[in-house]
Amino acid sequence: MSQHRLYMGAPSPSGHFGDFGGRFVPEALMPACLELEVAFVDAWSDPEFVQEYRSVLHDFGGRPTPITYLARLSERIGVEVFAKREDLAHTGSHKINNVIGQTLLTRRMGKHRVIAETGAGQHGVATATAAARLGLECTVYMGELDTQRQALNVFRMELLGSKVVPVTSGSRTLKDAVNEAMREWVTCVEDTHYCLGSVMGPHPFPWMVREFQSIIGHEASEQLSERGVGVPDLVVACVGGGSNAAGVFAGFANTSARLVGVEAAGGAAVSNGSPGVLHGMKSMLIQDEHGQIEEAHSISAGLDYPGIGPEHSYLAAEGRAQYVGIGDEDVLDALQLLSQLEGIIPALESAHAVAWIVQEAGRDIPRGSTVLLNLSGRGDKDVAQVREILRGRS
Amino acid sequence: MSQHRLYMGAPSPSGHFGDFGGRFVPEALMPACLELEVAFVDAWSDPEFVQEYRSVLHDFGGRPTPITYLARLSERIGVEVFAKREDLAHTGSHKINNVIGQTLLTRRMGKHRVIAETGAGQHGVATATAAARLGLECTVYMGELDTQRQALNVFRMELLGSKVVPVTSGSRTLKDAVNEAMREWVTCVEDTHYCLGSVMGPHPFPWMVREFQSIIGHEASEQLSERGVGVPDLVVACVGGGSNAAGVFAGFANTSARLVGVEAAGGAAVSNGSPGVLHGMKSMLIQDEHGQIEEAHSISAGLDYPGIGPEHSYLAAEGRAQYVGIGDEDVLDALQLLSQLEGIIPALESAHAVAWIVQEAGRDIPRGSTVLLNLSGRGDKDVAQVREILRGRS
Amino acid sequence: MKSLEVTLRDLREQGRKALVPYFMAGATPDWTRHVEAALVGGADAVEIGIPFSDPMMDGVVIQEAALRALEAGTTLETICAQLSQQRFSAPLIAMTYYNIFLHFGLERSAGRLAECGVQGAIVPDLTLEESEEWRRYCDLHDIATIFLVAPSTTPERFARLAAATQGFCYASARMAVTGKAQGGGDAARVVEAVRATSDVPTYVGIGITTPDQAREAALDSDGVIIGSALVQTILEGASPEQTEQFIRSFRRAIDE
Amino acid sequence: MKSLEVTLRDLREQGRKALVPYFMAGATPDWTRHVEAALVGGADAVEIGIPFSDPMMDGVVIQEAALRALEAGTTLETICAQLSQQRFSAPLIAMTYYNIFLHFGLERSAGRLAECGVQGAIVPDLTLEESEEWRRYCDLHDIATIFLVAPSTTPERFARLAAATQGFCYASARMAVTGKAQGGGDAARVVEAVRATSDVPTYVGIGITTPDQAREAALDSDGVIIGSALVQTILEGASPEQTEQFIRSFRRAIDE
Ligand SMILES: Cc1ncc(COP(=O)(O)O)c(C=O)c1O
Ligand SMILES: Cc1ncc(COP(=O)(O)O)c(C=O)c1O
Repeated sequence: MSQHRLYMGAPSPSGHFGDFGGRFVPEALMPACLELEVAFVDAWSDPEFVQEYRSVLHDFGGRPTPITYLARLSERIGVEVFAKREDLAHTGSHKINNVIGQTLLTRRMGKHRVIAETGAGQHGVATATAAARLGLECTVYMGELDTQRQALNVFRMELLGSKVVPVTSGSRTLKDAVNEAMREWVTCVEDTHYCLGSVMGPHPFPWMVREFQSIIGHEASEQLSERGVGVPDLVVACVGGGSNAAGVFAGFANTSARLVGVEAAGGAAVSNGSPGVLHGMKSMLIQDEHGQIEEAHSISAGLDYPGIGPEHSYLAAEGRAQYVGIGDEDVLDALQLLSQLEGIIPALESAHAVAWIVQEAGRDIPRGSTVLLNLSGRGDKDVAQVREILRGRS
Repeated sequence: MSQHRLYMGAPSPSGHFGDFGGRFVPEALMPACLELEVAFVDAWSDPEFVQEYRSVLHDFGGRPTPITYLARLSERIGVEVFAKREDLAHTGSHKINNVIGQTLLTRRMGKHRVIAETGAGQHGVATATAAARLGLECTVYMGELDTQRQALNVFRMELLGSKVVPVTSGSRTLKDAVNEAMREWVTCVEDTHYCLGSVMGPHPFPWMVREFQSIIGHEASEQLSERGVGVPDLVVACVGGGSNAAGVFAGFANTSARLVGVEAAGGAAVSNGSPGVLHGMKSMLIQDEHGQIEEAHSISAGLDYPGIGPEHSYLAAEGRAQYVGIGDEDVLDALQLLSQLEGIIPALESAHAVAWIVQEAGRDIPRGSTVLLNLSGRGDKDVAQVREILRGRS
Repeated sequence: MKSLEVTLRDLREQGRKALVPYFMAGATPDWTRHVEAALVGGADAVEIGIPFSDPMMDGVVIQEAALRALEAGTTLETICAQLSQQRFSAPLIAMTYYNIFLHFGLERSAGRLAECGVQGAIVPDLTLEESEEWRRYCDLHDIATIFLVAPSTTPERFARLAAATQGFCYASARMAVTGKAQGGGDAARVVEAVRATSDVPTYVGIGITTPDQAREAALDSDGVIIGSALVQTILEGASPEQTEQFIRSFRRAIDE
Repeated sequence: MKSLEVTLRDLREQGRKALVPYFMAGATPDWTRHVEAALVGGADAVEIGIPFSDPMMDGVVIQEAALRALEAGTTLETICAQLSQQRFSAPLIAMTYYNIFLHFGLERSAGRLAECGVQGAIVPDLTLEESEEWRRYCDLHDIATIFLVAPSTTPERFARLAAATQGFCYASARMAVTGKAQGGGDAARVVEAVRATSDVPTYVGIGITTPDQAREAALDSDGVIIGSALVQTILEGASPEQTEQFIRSFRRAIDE
């Protein structure tokens, strides 16, 4: 594949990736976004900050995460699959990479408090974790429905010293938790940083979160080289907001690797959505004919988001990355398959990527290809839910 | 501290550590124990095997696990605490080190099946995981009471392709699961390896499991050196059967470091027990005046064991290591403290070690000492239980 | 200069403080009657909220109103259709989130709004930086694009926003989303900051709940915007007559 | 040579196959009457199980019997006290796990057992390698230490175990813990392996459930041990008379 354009560099000064991105926030938040942009640019070019970010992720976060060759799965499907093991990072997913970056930045900006939104609780737990470590105050907004469905994660955050606020507006899920966190941010932006959980929101969040997550792709690229695998034929990751995908893609955006983002079929913003503005960004969204945002539906709470990060919308528009949807049934099968063949119970989110690889091996993925699978998280959080579903069947 | 004796080498040819250890098994199992000993000695001196063991733990198990300096805890208690992060190992605890070793050995011995006992399910899940990876059949024996208390772990093992057999004899907990696994092993020893979960049982298990776990201590020793900390003043680990403690102690047994094993007060085999024979070994046991084994009682299922590995009994008798007991209340406090100060929710087992350090800082542990804490596992498995307990109070 | 601004500047020159109530279109079936009642009661212009599923700048009251409107099938088109059926005696200002216009088509939105008598638009999530295209179409259809400033706005932004806003400058009294609140917030300081750089009429909004608050806000500014406090009475079942009374009580307060 | 072995070799010389039933001491209050009844029914020696909390070599039946005995307060001492109150017409053999003796004291255990007429001891979890001290005390008190061999035993171990065992060699018929089973298992092969290296009497046990199985096992060996099948009838409420009948049915089968 010949390429003339370089991908996944900085967005335009106004935070655009092609037609997408930008800043669509109340004026009250603009100064904070601008301050954050300046602070991030400054920190990210400060070797001391970068070094601290790296060493916290190393000493505390468990990085580098390994690459595991999935021998039995590969044999079964005729494609060589290597898994980047974000499930082994502290708190059980890639979310820690981002929150370590943002909490360090919070301290650097002289703020002593963070707020965050969370769906199932992964990003909330990660934020609460990073905040505890630095002694920052932390409040997490979580849809009321989700606080009930994920009561244990609420307790985890509380154990970590955070306050969890149930959000009762709208659909009482992730989308509304973001709205509520934004609303709250307006009231406390002076001393509080909004620690957004994915490559979404207003500039500089999509870029900043991608940069903090790009450690996944850079590590993976180096690790695959060391193993003599070199550049894989495909890089596959699940996509909710798109942070783990952006993180791993960042290591391969300017190589010959095909990039594939796997969305939940019930929340496939790229495949089934249209351009729109939500949560501070312009991107592909699931919305009705009048521009009202629709609720996403997925077995995995982490993909239950009607949008996608703006850079993904751009990569899709450019044809540099491809986005596909996978349904709940295939996800359950993939979760079981990976567990039984490899001894890794993936998060339901990550199982979407597995499912697509299994489905397309020998079809869209030629036999013998090498595939880098970003295993974004572990399934421990999901086993109770999966158990109920599988029980309901038998 | 001057020392003349070398600790934590191989046991005597008959498997004794001083007065402890040995082999107390039905004759039907003796050939298997002998075969295992030969196989282990052979494998462990084969660089290829050792290399495979290491690389599986690296690529699949997430090793090396980091050392985290617990800055806020250290400041709070006036003692420098470094945590060895076994909670970041695959499946959430040090148990993976042992099962990777034993399953590789199983394959090398030409056996195609493993059985294991489990209490709360940690070792069971780890064994099921390692077995899945190698395509070994796996059956896990688990006290019926525990299968009810830890239904999710039962499901995890099943997801991983293992069979879980509820044990209805005796107290229907861990002790009985070991008995049952031993009984079952008698019937299938030909093609089945018994993958014991701690440094207990008949020779060569205590030695072999310690060797497979000693990677913890060797890594930690090297990591502390690299950081310029050198040999810590104390090495502290919780003790159920004693495998994580043995693993970390192994890196420091012949240094000046004080070694402290923290037992659950309700199952403190060294402090409250007496020598006896159980589960194939001679060691310190909790037993009544007639030699009937008593049930241990602890908030943490993983320490709910009435015995301790024989090498620990020996180290205690020699005065090389010290064993202390910590009660449930202090454990709960320590779990909350570490969560809030450091963003690490420890396993209830590991929280015993934290609790002892917090309790003795400035007392038995002089101010300013450096302490290596072996954080044997993560607390995710325990949050539901802790939540119930804390709720019951408020 | 847009028609709206001409009207509002006239108002100021007449020494009249502007009273601008907010209504969520479609929240009740008789919403247009409430608009009329407000005009009878003394409103100088009216904000017409177009419901959006994710109103990031709104508190619970307006969220609830939007939800009811959406459940009743309200869309930009149904609103425009209703507005077209009558002429109002004061300027209408549309208020909604950017996605609504983007989805309807920016040019088409501006045109359709103008057709039914709307003279201004407030899009709280459309930043100055992202607004160029929208403003172009608004210009074509004589729709004033009204920007907000907030207590957190920096001096440099105050200048740019005050220069860009048309009709009036919307001064947020406090760091908060729409909703009921107490006291005057930072209104005086925010208005002063605008005035330091521009002579555009400057109205205070966000959290003005009582006539007393309105009186105080009007002292320092050119007008006040009443949102949640009014919408709440309507959600609670107020009749158009009660709305008229409500507005009248604010009118009296600011005219004192 | 220990008294027990003298007796059992005599038996063999008389051409009589030994019948050795197992009882869990204390499992029922009248357990000694069952022992007597078995002797009347034709038993040549009796194994007296001493309950242990963690009977690793026992299946569900004997586990249950041990549990009942322990719940009734049975200890090594209560058993010895009861045994001391009478003399039995055939040798008694204690069977339990090593921890019981270790805890009571090895020397004291051997002495106490001998005092109440016990002539042998089977300790299934005491391997030959670990048995030296125990054997020393047994020697002092004329207690035969009986070892088991199993289908998995290697030729080299067969030789050593057969040489070390006293009284008889306990040949496990199958790879299993105590319990009921079907068929003859590997008994013939195991007995042959012992005989290839020693002329010690060799009895077959583990899983002998029916008189037919006993007959078959006795054909190849010098005697049979009946455990779980018998214990189960007692747990189910069998009277001493029924135990006598039970033993008699096995006696008849092996005497055929
Ligand atoms: C394990 C895991 N993977 C993926 C996601 C989706 O987020 P993103 O697309 O930002 O990686 C989540 C979100 O919670 C998650 O927990
Ligand atoms: C996290 C953790 N720590 C410690 C233990 C105790 O085992 P050991 O003493 O063998 O390390 C367990 C056992 O399940 C465990 O899960």
